[in-house]
Amino acid sequence: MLTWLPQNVSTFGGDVDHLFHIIYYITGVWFVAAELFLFYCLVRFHKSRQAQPLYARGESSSQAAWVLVPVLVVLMLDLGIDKIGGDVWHRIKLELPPAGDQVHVTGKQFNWEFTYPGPDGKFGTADDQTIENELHVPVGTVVRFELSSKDVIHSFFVPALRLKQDAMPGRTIKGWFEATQPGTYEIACAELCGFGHYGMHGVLTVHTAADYQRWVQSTWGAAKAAAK
Amino acid sequence: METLLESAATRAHYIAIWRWLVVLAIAALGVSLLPISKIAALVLIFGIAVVKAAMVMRDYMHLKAETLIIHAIALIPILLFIGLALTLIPDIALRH
Amino acid sequence: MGASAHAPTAVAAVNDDAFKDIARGRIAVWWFLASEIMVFGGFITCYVLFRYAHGGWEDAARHVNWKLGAVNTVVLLTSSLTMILAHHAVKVGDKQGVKTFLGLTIALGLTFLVIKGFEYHAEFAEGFTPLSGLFWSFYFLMTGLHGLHLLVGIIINLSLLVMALRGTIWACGDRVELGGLYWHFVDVVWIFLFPLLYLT
Amino acid sequence: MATATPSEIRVGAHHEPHLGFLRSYVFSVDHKVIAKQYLGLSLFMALLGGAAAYLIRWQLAWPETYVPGWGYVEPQQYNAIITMHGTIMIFFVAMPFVLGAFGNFLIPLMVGADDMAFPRLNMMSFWTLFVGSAVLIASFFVPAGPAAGGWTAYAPLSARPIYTGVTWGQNLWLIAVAIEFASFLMGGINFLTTALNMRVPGMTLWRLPMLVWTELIAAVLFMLSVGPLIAGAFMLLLDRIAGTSFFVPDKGGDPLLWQHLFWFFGHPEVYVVGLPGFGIMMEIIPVFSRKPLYGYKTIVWGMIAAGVLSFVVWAHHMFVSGIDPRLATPFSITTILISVPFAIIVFSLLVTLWGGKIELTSAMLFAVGGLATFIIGGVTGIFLGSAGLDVYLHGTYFVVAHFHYTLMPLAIFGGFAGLYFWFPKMFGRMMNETLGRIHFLATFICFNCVFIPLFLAGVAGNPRRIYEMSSYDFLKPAQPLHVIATIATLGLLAGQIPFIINFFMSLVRGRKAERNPWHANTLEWCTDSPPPHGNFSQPMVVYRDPYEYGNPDAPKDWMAQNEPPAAPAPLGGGQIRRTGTR
Repeated sequence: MLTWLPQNVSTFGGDVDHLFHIIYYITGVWFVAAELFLFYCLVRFHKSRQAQPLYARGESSSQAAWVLVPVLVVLMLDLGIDKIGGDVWHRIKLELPPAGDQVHVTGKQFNWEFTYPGPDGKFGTADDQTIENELHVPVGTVVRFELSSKDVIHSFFVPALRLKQDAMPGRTIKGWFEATQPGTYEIACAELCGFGHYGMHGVLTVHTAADYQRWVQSTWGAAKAAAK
Repeated sequence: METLLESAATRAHYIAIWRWLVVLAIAALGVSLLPISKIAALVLIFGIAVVKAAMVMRDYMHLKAETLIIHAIALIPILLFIGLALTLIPDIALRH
Repeated sequence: MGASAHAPTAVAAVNDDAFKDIARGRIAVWWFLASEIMVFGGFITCYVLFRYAHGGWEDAARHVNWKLGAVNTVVLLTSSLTMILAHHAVKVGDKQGVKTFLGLTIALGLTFLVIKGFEYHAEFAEGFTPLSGLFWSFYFLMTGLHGLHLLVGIIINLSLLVMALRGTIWACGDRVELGGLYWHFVDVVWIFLFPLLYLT
Repeated sequence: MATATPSEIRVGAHHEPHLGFLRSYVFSVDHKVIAKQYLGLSLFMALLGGAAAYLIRWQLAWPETYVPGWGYVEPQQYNAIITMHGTIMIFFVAMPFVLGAFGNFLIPLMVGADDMAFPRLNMMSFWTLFVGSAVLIASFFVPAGPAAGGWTAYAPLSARPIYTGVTWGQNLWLIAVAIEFASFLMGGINFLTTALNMRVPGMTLWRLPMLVWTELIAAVLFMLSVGPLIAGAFMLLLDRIAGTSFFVPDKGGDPLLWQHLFWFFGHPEVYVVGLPGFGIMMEIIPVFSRKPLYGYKTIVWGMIAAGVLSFVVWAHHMFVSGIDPRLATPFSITTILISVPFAIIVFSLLVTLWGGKIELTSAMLFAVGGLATFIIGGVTGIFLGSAGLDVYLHGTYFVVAHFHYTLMPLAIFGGFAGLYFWFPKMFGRMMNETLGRIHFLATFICFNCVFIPLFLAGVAGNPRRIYEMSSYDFLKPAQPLHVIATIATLGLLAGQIPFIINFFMSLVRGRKAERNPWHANTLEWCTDSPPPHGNFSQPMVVYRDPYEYGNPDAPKDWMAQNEPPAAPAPLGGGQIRRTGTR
């Protein structure tokens, strides 16, 4: 199961994968133990091997302990998972590290629009550029995004970043990520948004610093980019 | 069967409750016209509404004579939707 | 309950738990009302949250006719009184009283609906429809559903009145009480709708 | 005090009144006939839901190829099919199956009553559901097709026809679901009143068979959770028909509110469907282990705790939907804590098996098979309940596999177990065990082969509700998983053929059933198979707990609940409690 996780290229993706592993092993042990117990009972206590069943109502406290003690262990493990999972959640969704780069992401049926502030670093100015389905970011930089939607609910999902956030019409939702490896990664829509939902897919390009500069120049022109 | 005397008393009680309900309804109207702060007015108006509703449920719907199970059936949903409303405040009411 | 008559005494005592003393009609009606509380609770929750989120609904709320609303409040409270008096009449065996009070309740219910109709008419004439903004959507939806509930209550009371006139109501004595529970519930809903929609 | 009007004193069997065909079999007020009507309706709707599953799976394994028996699946059609699959399976298969059929059939029999508290209301709730099903089926045939906004009908996709192109399909969907809610609210009144108020002498709450407990808790959860969604459904319908903006942001509405209302209902709903499935397992496993249910009271309290917790976990369906991120933390904690009551239930059932004298009948196979598969559904819930991990797994096939692994073992495995177990009581004939075991093996193996691959696809990041995924490079390795799942689905569907044959053959040709073929204790086995009109030929009195199996002090290895104590000195386990223990 673990090997099916796609490559991780974000700073918090490692935490998500780590959490996945922890829960996988904890629940895996319980799962295997429970199933083994079940199948052992079915074989060992089949009526061909058992003349007189054990009469136990499980009501006295010593008998109830056979259920309640494992349950107590489950409770302890639950609280542990809550703690670790809560920390991961906090890091991804509640902390907003200082931005190195900004982008506005807008979902619409059935495309992603990425609006870049341009060399002046401000939105709402003449040099803003909107590119459909192509997100370009530099590697090793915190990218802050503001997510919104023009029509229905979409969900901005980048598996390689372990990032998912719904784009909700009428709201602007802030988020961030920091990519750790240059390359191209796919962006999907993870919330049913109409008949074109399956085709609503974009590409995240993570550039090295030099590549990113080249991309900026080719997009805004050398003169303007130099002004930055 | 109740005695005639008890019956008259019960009837008088129902009418007394109604009198209170009407008085409270007028009081709520009065509060809405008073020049007091909005919060104070809201608290007073909905306080009065709660009292009225409680009176109707207690005396007209005979909740005061009912057993625990009926109280539970009536009160749990009230608590539940109030809890729902409170939980949704950060998402819906404070979203801007 | 009837079955206990057949039981040996040894087990009769086992059964004295709290639930079996309640007539099943009352459990059923209260259960139904509880689900209604959740429905109206849902509406009120949405309304209150939206109202807080948006502001500016006071301007819209100023256009509803609070005077007619207040009259209607008194009408409905009075109908609750006549309803409970009808129930009381059944309890004490007052045959004329049952008919009178059921009839009064129905008349008051109809009065409420007529006044509400005038209100709607005036509001539509001023150009306020369910599409004139969220406040008006909620206003028409909630008062409309409340009116429908009242209409159902009137129909229930009419059937009770017919039974009273025919004299069959005495064989199934708690029906007026059960109908009354529903009627009072509709009143309670209005007790909250009135300040929510008219007074704030 | 209750005044027992003549109509309320209805003890003992009546002579079957000559009512004519319509009132005996169609508009019958007999809870047993109504239960069979529910059963028939749910099995019929299951055929539709199964056909939808077939189309979905075929399209996913071999995208845009010709689907035998249908043709090509278009993207819009695909969305409509997944929407209807979910709606049908949850609302029109699982609920009528475990609540409608088993609840109606067994609650009165198990508490010793002659019928439901309100027989005519009972009939009405079935026919209301029937109308709901008809409306839902009608929505297939309206112009622009059936609803295509997912079974969750998230606004604004569902709130404006322009977004999906669906017009009356979505309206009828809302109406059908609202009618279904009304039907089960009416049914719930009967469940509650009958279980609380019509128990025979001696049947205290702590002697209720577990199935009655689970149906009771399910009815409570349903009633308490569905109201706000009914309100929401009215608002959504107005958004569609009148053009209001409750859930559309253009004039100030809020799409997130719909999600809250939906999941405030949606999560308890899972337990509404699931708990009765557990109830069936808890009836069957003690019988075929010849052991008492281990820790009766612990389980009841565990189920009540699960019911209470189910009202404070709903936002875990919405971690990444734009809720205030601070809300996610408490909801994540409550969600993971819900594994505690379910651990109580599962462990108790496992320990019940320990030291038993286990007989693997078809019913028992489905019960333990359901338990074994539910464990997978249970543990994968932890993955999704942890908010940090849900950021990645939300909306992927992991979710799809997870909820199929919770609902199918409980509602479908549990339901089949119940059907094999109570078929003799329902229809007076035994089912064929060989066909039953073939049915179990096919269902169990194929079911796991469908959904284990889907877990892997989910881990690979495969979003759900995707018409075809060939345009995604990162999903290329997941494509073979979908092929495996689809082949297994075909096996799963084919595996139901032995059941259908068995069902109809046994109905006509099955061996005549005795009163108590499984040597079980609960009251339904103390009357004829099938029970006569009025259920019991004499008034029932209960003297002991429902799971007195294998008591070494007793003369035989089962002690029916209505069996009086043999000697003046009562037996150890079956002692009468003179005080009403509550």
